[in-house]
Amino acid sequence: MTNFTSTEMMTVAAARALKNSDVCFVGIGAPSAACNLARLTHAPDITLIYESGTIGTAPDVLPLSIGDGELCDTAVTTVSVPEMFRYWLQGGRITVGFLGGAQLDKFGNINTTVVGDYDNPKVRLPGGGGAPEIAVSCGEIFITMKQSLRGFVDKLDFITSLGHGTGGTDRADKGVTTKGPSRLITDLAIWEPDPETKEFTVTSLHQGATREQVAETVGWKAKFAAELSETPLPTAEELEVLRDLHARTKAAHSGN
Amino acid sequence: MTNFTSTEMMTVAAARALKNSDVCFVGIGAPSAACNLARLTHAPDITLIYESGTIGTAPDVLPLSIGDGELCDTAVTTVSVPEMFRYWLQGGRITVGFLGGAQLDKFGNINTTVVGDYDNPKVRLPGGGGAPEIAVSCGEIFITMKQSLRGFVDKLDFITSLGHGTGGTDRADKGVTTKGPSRLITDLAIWEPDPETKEFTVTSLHQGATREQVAETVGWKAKFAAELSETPLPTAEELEVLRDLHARTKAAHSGN
Amino acid sequence: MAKIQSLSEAVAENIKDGDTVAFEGFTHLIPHAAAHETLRQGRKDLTVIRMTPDIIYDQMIGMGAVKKLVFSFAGNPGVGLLRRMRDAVENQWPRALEIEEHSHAAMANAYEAGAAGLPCAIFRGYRGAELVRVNPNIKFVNCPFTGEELAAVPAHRPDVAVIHAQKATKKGDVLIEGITGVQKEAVLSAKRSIVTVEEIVDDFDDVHPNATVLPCWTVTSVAKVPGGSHPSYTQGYYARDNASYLEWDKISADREVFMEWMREHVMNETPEIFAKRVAHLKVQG
Amino acid sequence: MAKIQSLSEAVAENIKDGDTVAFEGFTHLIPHAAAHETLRQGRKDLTVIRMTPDIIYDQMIGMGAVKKLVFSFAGNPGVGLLRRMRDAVENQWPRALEIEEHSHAAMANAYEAGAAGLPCAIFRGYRGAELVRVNPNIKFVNCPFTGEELAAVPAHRPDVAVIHAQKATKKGDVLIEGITGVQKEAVLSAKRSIVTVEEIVDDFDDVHPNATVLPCWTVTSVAKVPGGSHPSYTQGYYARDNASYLEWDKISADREVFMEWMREHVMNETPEIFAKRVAHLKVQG
Repeated sequence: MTNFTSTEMMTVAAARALKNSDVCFVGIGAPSAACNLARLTHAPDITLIYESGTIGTAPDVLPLSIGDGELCDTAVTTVSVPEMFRYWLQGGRITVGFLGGAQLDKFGNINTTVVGDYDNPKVRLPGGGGAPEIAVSCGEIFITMKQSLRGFVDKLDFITSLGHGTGGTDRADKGVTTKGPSRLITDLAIWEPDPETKEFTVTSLHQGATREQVAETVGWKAKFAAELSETPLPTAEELEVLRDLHARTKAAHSGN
Repeated sequence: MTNFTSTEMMTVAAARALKNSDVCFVGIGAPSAACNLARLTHAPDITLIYESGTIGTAPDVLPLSIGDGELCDTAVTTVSVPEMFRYWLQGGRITVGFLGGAQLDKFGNINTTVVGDYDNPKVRLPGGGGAPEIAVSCGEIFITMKQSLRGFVDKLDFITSLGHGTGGTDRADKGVTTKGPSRLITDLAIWEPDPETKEFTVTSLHQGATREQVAETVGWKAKFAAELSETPLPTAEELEVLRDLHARTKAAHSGN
Repeated sequence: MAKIQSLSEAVAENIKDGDTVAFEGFTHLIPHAAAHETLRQGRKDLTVIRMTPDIIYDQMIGMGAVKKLVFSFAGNPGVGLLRRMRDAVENQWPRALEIEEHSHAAMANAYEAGAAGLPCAIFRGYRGAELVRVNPNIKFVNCPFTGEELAAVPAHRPDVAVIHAQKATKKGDVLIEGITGVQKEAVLSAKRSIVTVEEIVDDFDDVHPNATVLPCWTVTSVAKVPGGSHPSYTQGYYARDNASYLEWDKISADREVFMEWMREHVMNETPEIFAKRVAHLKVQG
Repeated sequence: MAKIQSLSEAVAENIKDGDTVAFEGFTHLIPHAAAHETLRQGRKDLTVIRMTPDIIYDQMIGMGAVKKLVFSFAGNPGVGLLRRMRDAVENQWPRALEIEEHSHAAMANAYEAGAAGLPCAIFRGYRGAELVRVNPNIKFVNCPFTGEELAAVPAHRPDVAVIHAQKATKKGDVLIEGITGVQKEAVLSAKRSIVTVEEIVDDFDDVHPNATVLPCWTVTSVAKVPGGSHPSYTQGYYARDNASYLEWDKISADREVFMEWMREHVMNETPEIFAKRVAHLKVQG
């Protein structure tokens, strides 16, 4: 087994959670790498959708933005942005949406809007973009984020997008019928919501990660499943495909 | 001056009412002939829109249906039908809409739904199609119909589309801000709404038509303007272009 | 993922008695072959939705397959009234027909809302129009910002949408070109869908990036039926058979003539006949 | 009917101090040249609308031209935050900036409603999202059929929409291909519009019938500015200049560096420079 980074482990674990029949709403960064890794390995027919309007894309390199030309060149079709949000996202056609953000709480609620007070922010973040409706319209949500006390907080400064709300049945009580965050994939572990409380619970540790590390890098008291798995290591093929993808991407984007 | 039919006079009079800058929502039959005659004579840049989604069409022959292939072949662009009704009609981009129907009243309200009672009709007509919203969304409405006691009635069996309602300010009172029927062009005369009462008033008689003929072929007491014009005769050019258009149309459609 | 199968299989698997079905097409691309197959398979008690019911719904109504019609303009395009539909509405022959009547704008918006996953469509419509009195599925809401009153109708959510298109790929992606009508919205608003196509090709690599394409995973069933929209037309393949529309006015005028014509040209035929019907109408490529 | 004129004339005639302007583009086709011309002409107190404000709004905000920003995602795509916008929001430099913040779905629906002539857009949105608390332009209505609560936002109706596109005809019809974003809706929702294009051609006879075309009578002004979207890209003409996006992160980090860069590359330049900027990024035809 070769060496690998925690980011690679996170990407591989996210990729494995995707099925060949999934229709994914892809964001830039880790989700894009995970979705394309899935497509290039076990899920060749997976449908990747970027919110710029490109449906069924198969880029040879990872896009730098959600509207890169290659996404359109390789798409089955490219639709307008109003149509994307109306017919495709709101229409309930997306099985998996990816989210991440500056702050995450234990119920999978996310903040990408401000650090501090909304009207007098310490840091003005980019804002929600597609997230508020991705969070409620996709069949389920995968969250990929690296663990840190700054990012994994007890209380969000601002709720940009809904996860499981205050937990329990709160999400359903708000009239939301989709599953919400069903998986949190970090650089250390895989978390899944407790069936009752909906609080994220560690179900699998990545190689080398300890309970202590996991607990020390979140701003709440981390819960662990009774039976804790060890995340299967990245295979040689997964690593090779992922690294080739990143190498092609780097070559293409520095080529200009 | 050559001879001409009353239908030709009606078509020519309707064509003349159109300006080069108009954007017309065209129906099949007389309106289609009038709009294309205008385009082939004094209004070469007029924009013709058919509700099938074809924008800026310039058919060489008159279409048999509002969705003939030639409308698409010669259009600036062809959009979906939801877009047609949302962005183009409701969006307020149409300056002139044409309507006609089985029954018309003196305020320009039209019935194309049923003769008799709605639930037990004597004659089930095709229904409104685009008319209910054409009637209120276009800048103004031109109505072309041949006069007859059966068609020009004192009271409609059913109000498919709004004209000036019960007259006066009724149309505006219903929250409609467009002008409504501004011209009724028949085989005998041109009628325009009275500025106050909005009742159609004869403003111009076609050659050979008498006040008596006009009055006898409508089911209400016809009003005439104080100063009654005589509709200018079709010019030789207008008749030639119109007849060529009909000849080309006949040849094309019997060609199969 | 779309199944590529025979029209007979597609109809058998997807259309059930009592279903709500939208056979859509706006003058162009009307799915005649699929409607005929549905009649041959004896489907009944259907609720049929269409903006512009024309010959195929006249045929389905005349054969007694339809319980309810949801529509906005029922005519034989360029010719006149629908005589079988009139007979059903005016004389309950061969059975009574429920109708739910809208305007085109309402129907187009209802498909759009269905495709968009909304429960209703909101638009500026029906002002001063009497359909409001006879159709309880027309309501009004107020804009929460301006107070303006806007019309609302329920979204269309048919069990099955049936359309005809130019091409599909071997995977089942579908391409619609020219006058596209409400067909994309009909398929996206429906639980299941059947698409008949003129031909099946390897890929759409040469197609415009913004062309109207339904990805294979949005379509249930694809069946190759060349000529399948006759006497309607398919842009790029064959022209409209105007004579057939004129002829329909005569055929549909009489119950006996109608029944005999249906037996001969529909009930005892197969989808293969459609290719022959368009042979003389082919468009020069 | 569209006027074909210079960019300088187009901006002078159409954009006034205090106007609400939407410079749209979704990664692709961002109208950089038109934004720079607007700054050169000294427009101020603008309300600017855009789903994805990026470098051009960072520049306009940093130069003090913007009073209010209506947006859903403010970032340097693929790079990071917008530093001039942050400076305005966090430190009121060079002036305070009002913000009206939405989600992408709300913004897209608001443009769609504006194009459709509606006062508001209705969609399934904002559930459990805190923007509802801070943005009074988010309200809720109930579906009159199901009772479901749906979000509502006012339609966008900008004074001016500004976009970049591939081509116009001599009459002023405009063709947009590839990732078309919300540009068609922005133009149709606006009172006036400016479109910069790569080239002006005789006609669109070879264009797909369902391509995204804005007829000349829906556009106020067309100006030919080759390279006018740099460092964004124009599909079929030139690629995205990724290095410029990375460079912006450094330029915008410091007020002095920013001001000096703007003087040299924007205020003292002309639209002709854009053709040179894309020379090394040309796509092989």
